[in-house]
Amino acid sequence: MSGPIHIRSDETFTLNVGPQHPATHGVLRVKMEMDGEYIVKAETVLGYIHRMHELMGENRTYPQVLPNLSRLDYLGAMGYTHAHVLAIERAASIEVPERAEYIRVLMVELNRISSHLFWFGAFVMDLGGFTPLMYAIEDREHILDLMEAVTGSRLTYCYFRFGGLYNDVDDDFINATRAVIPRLRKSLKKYDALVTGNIIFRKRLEGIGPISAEMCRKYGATGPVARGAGLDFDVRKNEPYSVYSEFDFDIPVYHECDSLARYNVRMDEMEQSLRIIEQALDKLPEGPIMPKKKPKLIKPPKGDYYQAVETARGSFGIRIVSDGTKNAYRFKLRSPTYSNMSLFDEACEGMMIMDALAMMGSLDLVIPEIDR
Amino acid sequence: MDLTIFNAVIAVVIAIAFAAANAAYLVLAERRGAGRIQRRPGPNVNLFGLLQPPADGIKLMTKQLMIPGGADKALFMVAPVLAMAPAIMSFVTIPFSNTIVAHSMNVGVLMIFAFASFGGMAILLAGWGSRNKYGVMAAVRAVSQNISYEVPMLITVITIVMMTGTMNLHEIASLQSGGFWNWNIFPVSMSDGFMLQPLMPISFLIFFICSLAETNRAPFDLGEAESELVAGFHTEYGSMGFGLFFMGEYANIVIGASLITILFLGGWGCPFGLYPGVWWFLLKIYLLIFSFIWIRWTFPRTTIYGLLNLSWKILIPISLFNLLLTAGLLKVF
Amino acid sequence: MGAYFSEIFLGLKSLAIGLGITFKEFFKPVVTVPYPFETIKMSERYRGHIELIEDEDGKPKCVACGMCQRACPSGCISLASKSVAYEVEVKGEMKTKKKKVLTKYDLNFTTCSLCGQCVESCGFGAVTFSKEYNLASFNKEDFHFDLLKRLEERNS
Amino acid sequence: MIKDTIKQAFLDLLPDPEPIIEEPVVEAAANDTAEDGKKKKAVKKEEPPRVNGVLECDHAAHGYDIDVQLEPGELLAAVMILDKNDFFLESITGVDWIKEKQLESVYDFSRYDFDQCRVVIRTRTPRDNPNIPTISKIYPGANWHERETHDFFGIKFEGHPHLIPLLLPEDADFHPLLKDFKP
Repeated sequence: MSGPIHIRSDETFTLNVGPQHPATHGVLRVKMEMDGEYIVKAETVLGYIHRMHELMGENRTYPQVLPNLSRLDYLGAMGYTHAHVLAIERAASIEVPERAEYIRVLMVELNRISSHLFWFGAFVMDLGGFTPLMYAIEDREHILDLMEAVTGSRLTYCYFRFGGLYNDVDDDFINATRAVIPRLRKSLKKYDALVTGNIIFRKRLEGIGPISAEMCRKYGATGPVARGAGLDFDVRKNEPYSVYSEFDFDIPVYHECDSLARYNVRMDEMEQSLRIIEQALDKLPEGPIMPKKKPKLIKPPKGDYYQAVETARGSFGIRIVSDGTKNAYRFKLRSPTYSNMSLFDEACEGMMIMDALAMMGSLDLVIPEIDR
Repeated sequence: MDLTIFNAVIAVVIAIAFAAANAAYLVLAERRGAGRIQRRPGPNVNLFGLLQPPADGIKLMTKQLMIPGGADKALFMVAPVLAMAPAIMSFVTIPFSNTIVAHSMNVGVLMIFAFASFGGMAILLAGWGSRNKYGVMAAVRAVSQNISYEVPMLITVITIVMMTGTMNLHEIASLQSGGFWNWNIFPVSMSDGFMLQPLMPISFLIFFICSLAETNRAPFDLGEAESELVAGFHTEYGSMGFGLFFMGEYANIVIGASLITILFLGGWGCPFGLYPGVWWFLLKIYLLIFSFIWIRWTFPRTTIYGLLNLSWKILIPISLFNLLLTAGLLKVF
Repeated sequence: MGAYFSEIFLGLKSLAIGLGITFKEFFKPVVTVPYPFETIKMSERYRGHIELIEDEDGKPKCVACGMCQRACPSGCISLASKSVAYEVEVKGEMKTKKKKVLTKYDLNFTTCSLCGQCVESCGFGAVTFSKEYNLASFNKEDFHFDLLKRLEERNS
Repeated sequence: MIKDTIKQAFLDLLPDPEPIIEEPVVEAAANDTAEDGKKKKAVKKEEPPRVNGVLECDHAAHGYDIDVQLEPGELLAAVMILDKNDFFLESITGVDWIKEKQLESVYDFSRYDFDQCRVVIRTRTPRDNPNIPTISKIYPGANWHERETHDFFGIKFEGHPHLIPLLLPEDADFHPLLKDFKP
């Protein structure tokens, strides 16, 4: 480690992006083989925040695993817990009261907006604009306040229970949510003018980071990444669960396959989530939030159960192999960003580092969710 | 005014003091401004945060200076000085008012640009000397950026020099005295005879963009691009090495704002010809600095090729056209 | 050529719009709370660490059944109890009965995931969430809460 | 319906005629478990290990439509059928059946389509020498999933280009999801 650096013109060098790097939003490491500013080859190294949730799922009883699901994705925790409760309800055939279903959808969509808002801010920060992050966080704060008032927690909600919910919502919450919706709509317009229309922003994303539909299929990418590649795929529509089939909403699909398309998908999704929330508030039925008869100890019958939900990041799946006891025999978490991230190595080849990092931002990575 | 040793020392000391004070309190202004834009107060503890800069300064000065293993020690040490010193030297020739000027030189504009090109040099040495891949990449970026933005900047200055017929900053500013209609930014310039140059606002815009780029300010802060290159050329710098880079950056901002004021906005002249003096000059440069801050906290960063495209495909052709037009108009009038 | 100039023009326009937005925000009031000088009230359902609830006599309501201990996913609750004989009047005559009295209720907050399963599993309403959130220390031992002691301190 | 096409393709692929005869019985059992698990469990004592074959499952009860169990040797052919029919790879995982001394590798496939069809392919391999051919040549996305499964279960994917630990530390020689794993 002494003496001057010699770089020949045909020589590549290895750039170690991460595990501590501002662009990776967590402990992700990408070993990049660089030719100047261009990436020749990239290899993603995972596992820096691996906590073996799957083994914990096998060691703990089903209700005890509930808090773990929130720790997978700290931004969109609600959706992950939703998958777990749905899987157990499917396996143990637990009926869910209608009111609970509606509140679940309401909460998941609120959480989806808050997750997308944070992603939006972090993404623009990846591109060097710091201010939108603060605006997004401010808007997100209103959603978090709403959710805290109901669930008692701001990030790791642990709000859903097998068969229902932990707490009921009250009129204050409903009124406050109704008040937040126009506010968010106004903010979305502001973001549109401040960021989406901005020439620098567009120049950085248009045509950059192509991820084709075929590539999505080969790598199993889902969520906004797939929808930005022109694939009309959303688990909420394709494989309706909970009460999603009763809502009227659209799935935004963009065919440009570039980073801007993925950005646009998420921005439009927030608008659609607001629509779902409005409908859920209107339709919210009265009734109990927990089923009348619920097994005291949850022991799903022997078998293999799979449940997919659409979280903010894509299709999240839980596979539960039950052997009839109170612990799962096998507890598999299929995390969407894991598949979305796996295509990064191939997609970023030949790109410039700043474009590659912009593309990485557009994948919406939450590292604890990749590593599980 | 003769430049005696004594005068020179006094001038340099005042310049250093001015640059350091400016750097310290511009950081505060920047943080407060950014805070207000982002709906938060910014540093506001103890006298509206006025004690924050001294605290930062003391912290930076008392920290240990770390030299990374394998770094080129000499280059590593000399780079921050090289970033700071030329910026301070440039203050010598800047006229703050009709009387407050350390040394009015006939080639003032040239001198400032000569010193400004040291900035790129400092970044190159810092990035290269710290033996850090991010640093080297940032250094290469910053140099290509500095070179490509000096060209349109100088062409724009040549336009001004052609119109005013002098390279002395003091004279350029004096020629614009009287009122805002005399300023070079406006198409009609009347101080030395009638002259219509319709593209002057565009010149101003080009010069403004170039000075943003030359001072490595966002959206052109590719040299430090914190989301890609960690901290770019000063990744490995801590303590006063970093402090000097910081001061150099803000001193450069002050110089950039001063140049814009002198070349385009009438220097120390009042927009309505009332009470010309240093206060108008300071008002103008701080308004410009505020707009720098405002721009920084509004836009995302450009890419390196977007930056070069902007320079070579847009700014240089337009400024060349502007130069030709000015030359032609000078022949006509 | 037209596209070249229109792009420059539209680009500048978009930049101006952006500047306009941030300029407007500049004059809006700040939305943050200067935290250590000013704090916000926690919502009613805020899930802090757990706290024992006392009955009318100031004794913990807890009957040391251990449901919370079993429900806890992280195993951060440990409690101990002893049997105490007490006399009670049943149909005019004094009888000696035994009951469990809580002697120790420790919460290891370092592993607690604040999920609230303990509160939910409690059939006696003896545990609740505290609203405390200013929890910071250099010392790991500070987070081994002796809830029984905290209850006594609260009462005294 | 894509479901029928796929089912037919799998039935053609699997040479053994036996599973077709077996199918209705096992399917009925699967349906019953879903409807009323507890009663059924009391009746059933010890379920024999499943025979290879194609099962059509109730989506509402299990979350997937077609459940295929096959020999590791038939895996590539089966995956190619799915590849031709525009399936995408959802996940790969393993299950440790320690009593039967077998490791099961489970592949989930689904489609970007409103004609919903989730296909599960299972293949079993002996526990002491777990070898399964890699499908990362067909689905490059399987690369990470297979590495993860190798991390957790120690299943060796033959022909995998880069079978080193992904989520576990580089030098990990343990497989935490095996049922006999002691930390």
